[in-house]
Amino acid sequence: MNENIPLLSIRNLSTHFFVEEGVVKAVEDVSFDVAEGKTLAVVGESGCGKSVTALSVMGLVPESAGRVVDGQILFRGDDLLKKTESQMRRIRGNEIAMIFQEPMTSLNPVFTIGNQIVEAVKLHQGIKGEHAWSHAVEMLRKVGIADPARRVREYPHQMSGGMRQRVMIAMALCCWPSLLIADEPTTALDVTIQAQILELLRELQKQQNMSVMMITHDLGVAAENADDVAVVYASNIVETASVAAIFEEPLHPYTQGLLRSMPRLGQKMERLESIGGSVPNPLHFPQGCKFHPRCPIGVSDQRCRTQQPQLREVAPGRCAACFHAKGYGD
Amino acid sequence: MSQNGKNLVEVKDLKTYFPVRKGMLKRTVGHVKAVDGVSFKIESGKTLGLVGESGCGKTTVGRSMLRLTKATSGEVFFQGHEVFKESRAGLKRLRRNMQYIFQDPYGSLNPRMTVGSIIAEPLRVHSVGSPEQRCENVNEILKRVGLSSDHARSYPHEFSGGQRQRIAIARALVLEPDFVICDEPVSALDVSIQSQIINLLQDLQRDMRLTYLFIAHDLAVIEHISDYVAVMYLGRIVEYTSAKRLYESPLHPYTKALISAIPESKPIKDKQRIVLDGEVPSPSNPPLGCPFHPRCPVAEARCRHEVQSLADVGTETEHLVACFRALEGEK
Amino acid sequence: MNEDNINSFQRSSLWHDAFRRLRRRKFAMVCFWIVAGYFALAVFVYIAESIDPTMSAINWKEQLGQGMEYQRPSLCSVKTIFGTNFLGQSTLISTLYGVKTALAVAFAASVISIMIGVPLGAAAGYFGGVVDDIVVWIYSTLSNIPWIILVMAFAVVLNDDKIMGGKLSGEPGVYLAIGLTSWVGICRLIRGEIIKRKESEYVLAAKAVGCSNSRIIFRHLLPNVFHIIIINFSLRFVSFIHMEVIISFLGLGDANKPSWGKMISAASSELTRGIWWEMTAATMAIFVLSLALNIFGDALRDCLDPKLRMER
Amino acid sequence: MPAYIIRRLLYMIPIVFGVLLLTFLLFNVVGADQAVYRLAGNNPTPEILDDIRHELGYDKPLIFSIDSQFVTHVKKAVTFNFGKALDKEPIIDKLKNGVPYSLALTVPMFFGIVVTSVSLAILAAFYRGTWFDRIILLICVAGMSFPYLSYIIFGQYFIAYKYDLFQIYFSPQRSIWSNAALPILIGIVVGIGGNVRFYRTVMLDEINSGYIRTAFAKGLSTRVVLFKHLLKNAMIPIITNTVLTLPYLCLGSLLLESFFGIPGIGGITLDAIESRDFSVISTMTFIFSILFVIFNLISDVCYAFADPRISFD
Amino acid sequence: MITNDWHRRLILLILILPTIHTGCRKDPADEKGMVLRQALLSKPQTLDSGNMSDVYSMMVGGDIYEPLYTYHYLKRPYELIPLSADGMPEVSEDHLTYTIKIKKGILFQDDPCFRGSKGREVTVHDYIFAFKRMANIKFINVNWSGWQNKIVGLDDFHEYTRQFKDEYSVDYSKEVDGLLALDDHTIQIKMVKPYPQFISALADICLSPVAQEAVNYYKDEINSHPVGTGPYRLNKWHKGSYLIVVRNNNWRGEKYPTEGEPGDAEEGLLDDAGRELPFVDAVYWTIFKQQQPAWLSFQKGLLDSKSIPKDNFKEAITSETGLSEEMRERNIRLVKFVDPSVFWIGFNMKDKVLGNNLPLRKAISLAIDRERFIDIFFNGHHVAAHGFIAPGRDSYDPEINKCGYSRYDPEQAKLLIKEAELICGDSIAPLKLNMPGSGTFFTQYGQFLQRSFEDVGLTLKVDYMDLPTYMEQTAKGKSQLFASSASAVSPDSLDVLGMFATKNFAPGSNLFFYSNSEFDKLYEEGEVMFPSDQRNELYRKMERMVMEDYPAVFLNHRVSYVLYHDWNRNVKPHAFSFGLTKYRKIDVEKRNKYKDLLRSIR
Repeated sequence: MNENIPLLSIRNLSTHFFVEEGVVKAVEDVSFDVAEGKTLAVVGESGCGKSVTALSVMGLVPESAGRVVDGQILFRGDDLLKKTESQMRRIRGNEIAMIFQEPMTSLNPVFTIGNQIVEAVKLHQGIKGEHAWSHAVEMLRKVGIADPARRVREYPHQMSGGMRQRVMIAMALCCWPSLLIADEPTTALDVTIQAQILELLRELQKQQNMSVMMITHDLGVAAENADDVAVVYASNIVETASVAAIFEEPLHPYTQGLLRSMPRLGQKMERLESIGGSVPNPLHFPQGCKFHPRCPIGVSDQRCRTQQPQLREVAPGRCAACFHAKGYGD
Repeated sequence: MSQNGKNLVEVKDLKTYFPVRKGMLKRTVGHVKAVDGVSFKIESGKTLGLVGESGCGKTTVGRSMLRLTKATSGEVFFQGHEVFKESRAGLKRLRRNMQYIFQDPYGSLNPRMTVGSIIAEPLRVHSVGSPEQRCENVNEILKRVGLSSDHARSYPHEFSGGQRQRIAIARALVLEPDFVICDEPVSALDVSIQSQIINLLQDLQRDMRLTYLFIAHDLAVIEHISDYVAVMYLGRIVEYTSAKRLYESPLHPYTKALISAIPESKPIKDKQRIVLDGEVPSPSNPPLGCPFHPRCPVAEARCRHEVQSLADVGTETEHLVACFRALEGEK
Repeated sequence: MNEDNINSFQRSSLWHDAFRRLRRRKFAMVCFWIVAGYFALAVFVYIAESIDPTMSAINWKEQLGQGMEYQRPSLCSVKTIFGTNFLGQSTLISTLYGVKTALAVAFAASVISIMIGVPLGAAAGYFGGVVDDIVVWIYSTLSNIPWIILVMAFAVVLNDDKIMGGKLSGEPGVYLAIGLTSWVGICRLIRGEIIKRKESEYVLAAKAVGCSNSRIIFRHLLPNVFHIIIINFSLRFVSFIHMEVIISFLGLGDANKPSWGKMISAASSELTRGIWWEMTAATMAIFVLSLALNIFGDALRDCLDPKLRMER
Repeated sequence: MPAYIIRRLLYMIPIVFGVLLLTFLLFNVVGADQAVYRLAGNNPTPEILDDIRHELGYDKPLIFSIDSQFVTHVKKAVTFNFGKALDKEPIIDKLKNGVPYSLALTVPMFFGIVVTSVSLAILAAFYRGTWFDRIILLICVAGMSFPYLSYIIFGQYFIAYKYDLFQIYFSPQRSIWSNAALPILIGIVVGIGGNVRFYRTVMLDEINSGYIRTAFAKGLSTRVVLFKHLLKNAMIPIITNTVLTLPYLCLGSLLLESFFGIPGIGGITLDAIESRDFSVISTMTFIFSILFVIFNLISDVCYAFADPRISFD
Repeated sequence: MITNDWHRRLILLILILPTIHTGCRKDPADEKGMVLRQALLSKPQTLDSGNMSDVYSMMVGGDIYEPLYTYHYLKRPYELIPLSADGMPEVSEDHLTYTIKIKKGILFQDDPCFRGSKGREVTVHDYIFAFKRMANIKFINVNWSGWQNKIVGLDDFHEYTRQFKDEYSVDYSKEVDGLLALDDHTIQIKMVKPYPQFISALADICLSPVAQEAVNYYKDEINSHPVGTGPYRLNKWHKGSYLIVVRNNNWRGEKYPTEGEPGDAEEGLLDDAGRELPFVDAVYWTIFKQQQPAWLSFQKGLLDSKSIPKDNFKEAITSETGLSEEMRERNIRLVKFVDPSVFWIGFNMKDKVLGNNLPLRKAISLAIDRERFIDIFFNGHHVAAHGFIAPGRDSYDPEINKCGYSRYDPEQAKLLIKEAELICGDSIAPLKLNMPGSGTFFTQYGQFLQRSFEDVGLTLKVDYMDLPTYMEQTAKGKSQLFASSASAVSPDSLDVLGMFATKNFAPGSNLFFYSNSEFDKLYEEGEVMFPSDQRNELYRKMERMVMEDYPAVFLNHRVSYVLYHDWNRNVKPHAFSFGLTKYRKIDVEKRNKYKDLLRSIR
């Protein structure tokens, strides 16, 4: 494997949804890389298009409503968008696995968890019968489920939320994927459970040497788990950088605002800083820089109001999409 | 707890159980002890933060206090009135001064009513003022929460989550109450909006001399807004102290774990964190002894069958904890 | 701005949204106008009949004996556009009268079933306990009896002069029978919806504000299930029309009023002789109306509440 | 499980009681005297009428007595000894004779409706948004809108008489299947419209759910996802809906049996309604409601097989 | 998502599914053996001879049971002949004692209720049992009302049965004085008073011999297990659907009549004279609840004959020529016969408006155009009624039209209404008519009447109700006007005259509550008179007497029609008699060719 080629490379991806009221540009001109063995955190607020990006990679954008209109998704150099359905099926769950936010609804309630894991094992690994089941038990043990031989015969509703997310992880990892897409894996969980799951993910990533694309809205989660961070605002990537850099010196005003508005433990202040206004409706994005109405600089800058800044490398290893970012030029 | 007479609200040994029915005749075979003996006081003008994981009973405490959920036993005093013993009319009177802000800004606003009539509803129910006056009140409170009076004609679904929460706050405050229970008012909001609402709540508290019971699962938010914090676990308060002290020197192992579990907002490698094993037990079948003992990293033999009630560790600031080891360690 | 102003804005904008979406569906709007046309016809027949039962141009009785033979459909005169039956009565006019009968019965029955079902369902759902038990008992009892038998039984009983002094025979009997037996569906639906919503935060918010139970039911809960009632009404309407046809076919309806069921009953054996137009006219009248209602009702459902599943 | 069934059976008691009370009020109180006139023959004297009233127990108190008419009514139902019809045949015999024919008509109809409509619904849900889906939907809505009676009358006239494809009327020489083919077909055609529409909605609800996404994310093929993951989850609404199909079957058996001369209990019921034989109507109502209750019970038990989340506690 | 071929297979399956059934068709018309296929338009209520009263039961029961007497199949006017009796009865001077011999060697059909399942010989005790059973109070019997106070001691027996628990515990050994078995084959019946209609009453199926063994064996199920002596026995009966009767091998045998009415020979009705009966081996009776399938089946040749119900009169018959072209093409034959009956609009004489207002009643009669009514509804084939004794009855009065107000004269009706209003003191309130049905015929009939009433300035409200409700209301005297009809069961007219006797007030047959003491006196007289010109005169006098008072408007007498396929031989309808199947014959070959005929027409 060529070291220079990232495992997953997304180039100018655009995914649109066509609804009665118009076109929802859920993902617009998004590019980023996920390096081999590394974790990329895609951070953004709800509705900014981070989950749709993940679904686009998997080829699971609901056909009836939306489709990828432009761009490339290069996985080990091959464009996933050009693959046939059956080729994609061989990749899904095998090379690229995914876990979802709601472990409650993401597991099929009417099959035992064993059944659901074995299904994927049989499909991709060609392991049959008893072996597949023992593999499933092994996976469950690996994700820290006590008494897996018994649990494998249970149904999802017999488990707690944390357990279910562990099962989801076991299911995703049972075929040794090289890329794991984790779509808000801990949002629905309590902090103590979240800590457990994140710990588990870190451990397994190390063990299996896989890449992780972690989608989250929680900067804290990103800070603790990611190597690189991509910040998404209103369907666009506004900033990418290594995790250390982004927390050290955020370049985009949105990232800055986000970091500053978070109440921090042990640092009580009189007042929180906040970003004014609210997230724009994806049907009616503002002209120019989409952040400009909420931006302390952009709101009065003519260029921000009319022109959309492109994501551009501003320093080695980091990009930003803001005219006023340090090193953006112009 | 401080014994001065400024306590606006006092909760004594509140218990709220939900029956579990099973079997042929749907007999009650047990109880989900959602709230199992909770006591606290809130001084006038202060904020008590109530923090805990989902299912620990913090919301039930809030709802029981307002009699939105029927409590099994206990007493709640509000401005000297015993809430649970009030008549229907008395309760209605009390409710003028006790308001509730709900978690879900999408679910708590009636989608079929205009914002104006949603906010005017409390005024109308309590027959405050003439229609014109009410209208003025509505406009005024709208401005106060950062909306314009034009918004009164719109419907909730035209607003974003943050704006809706502002409407909900306006509804709670239009009667100018003394006490507001904020039930996770920001947890359903986007990160960039949360701080707006928190700031708003703080401003209003200052301007209108409000007393808050602030319920949340996010310790950082709680720390920011509260004067005192009570940590709940499985229907009980396990630790109670001032916000400052709680973060500086948490005593209960659960509190420690909770604080440690919060992701840092800075990438710190190799942070030593306490990761708790297992999950919160079911409140219908809580473990014997200290409810936290199955997950407690420092549990001893006695924790398995004895329970330490909430006791003051005897420091300068009031600091109560329900743990043998913590108490002994401090003394 | 005063409170009246606020009140005047209480027509939900959800409705406006729904109607805007509805208006965009051309096919549904065509269906809406068809249904509206039927209603207009029914009203026209009603007015024409009540102004002057003898002189009105479409008096049904007046037809009798003007011709004594079948007349095939022809364009010679308005009366024979759809042909005539063997007494020379115009099929067109019988069909028009059938519109009135069917719509009157279906409408009255719908109103009755809603008047019974909605309050009972709301009370059962909201108060729970004994009230709920009793309401559930009543409707499970009713729903465990096949509606066709129940409707017939009610029609028979209401026609019986011992009970109602003969006052409810005929048309009131039919719509009472349908209404009294079919409130179960809407009651169950409303009960479920109320149970679902009574724990919702906006109801809790109303409680926290100090609203009384009746205020919560009428001001906060019912407006939120109103669209369900409307959807249910539109879908139920079709089945009531079909029920009316079957009831009058079986001779349990009001024999004094012409109806589609009676037309079908009269025309069924005439098919053998190639007298197809009476049967076809009645069938098509029912078909077009129910098709339009079905499509319109579906569109209404999609627009008002896309998530609502059909309740039959 | 047995405890659950017993509890459900106990739960039946108030409903059955309600049915009995209702049928009693509807039929015994109102309709009794007509029966007397029917039995008295052509030119009865008032004494004969009184004799008959006495013999039939219509002179007893209505409800509030140990041997009141209501008690007799309940006793009859509980012992399954329903007494005699106006034609003096024991009603239980009528039932025994009719049930096989009714079953021969309704059971294939039932399965026909369920199988056809579920398959069509899956197809429509799979092709959602395409012309195929729209045509299926349109046909279903059109099919629902066509009056039941016209289906029967046109069907009998064109299919059986004109084109000679099926039998016009029941004939004892032929097998019941040959006799019942056309009515079954009509019943299915009438029944599938609403069902397809309903199942399609159910399928669409499920097709957008999380576990379907998970299944696709695992790399499963569409067929496995639809027929394994989707169908088993859709079973619950399907089971619920089959209970709702029952009244349609009941109506179907009434009209179809009457038009095609199939000697089932539907035809008997319609006969009884026409001749105002209230004891038969009330028995049939009772039997039908017992069937409904049992069917509900069966469907509840089926839920448990379809959905492991449902426990019998 | 990729397409697979599984769904194509599914579509194919769905398309194939409905065609599976069509493969197995077999036409019963192809079968061998002579099978007659008849239609019944309603289900027979019972096949228990003792409780039979409806036409449909008797149509089937007539083939299974044999009463003592019956009518000659071909001869007109109707003539009573012995059936199971051996000759006509010996009647005593005072007309009170009848001695009847029965044929020897009549056997019941084989049935499990008999010892060895072999039908035993019929004795007079079986006839006596039939009488006693009818009188049994516990066996609620529709025919009892007609036999009250007729036979010596039978009413006592009726009272005697009151003490028993149920029908089957009644001890039949108690003797009835009026029913004496002189020996096993001779019975002596004593009447309370002369009963001229007795012999024709003995032709009623309800007095066929009944085997007590059968009653005790089948108990409640006797309805569906008829044990008779007739030419056929029940093979299978599915209630509400079909009946099959097959040849009874125990039947004593009989021959086809050798003489008939003039013209019968030309019609081919005497072709089989003297041949051994019965011809057909089995009869399939199919019960049709809806008209359409019955017609379709007849047209298709699946039924051999079919009567035309009043609802669908126009279907087969065009106005003047009789049979329609289409029917003739198919070799369908029509036979019409006078069926002594009368349709009327009755007045409730107890009603305040109508009761003492003769001009109003007359005016209503004048307001109705009978000819037009018959034209519209019966294509002019019925006969307008001027009185109530129908043509075809002994005492029919051809001159009755001269008396009364049966012509159509709206002008005079209006004058009479003015007169009526004087009596009333006010304008006439809207009148209410009870109609015994809500089918197409009834509604159109009702509309016709409404129209006629309107023309003379009266308002009529028609209440269409089901027959049982109608009967109850009328019997309780609750109706104001009511539409009704009566058919004869014998040529004697006493039954229709009885409708006006005070002692027959409803719930008896006098639904009009008509009361006239003079008429009552004559009726008492007539009741005991035997057929004679003198009696006919008396009857006619009574009829005119009633017509003076107008308790009813008589509209028309029915002429009945039967359609039959030309392969169905020996079809001659009969107004009173049942059990005619044994005379019928089928040309099986011709029937089998009908399909080809249909094809050629198409």
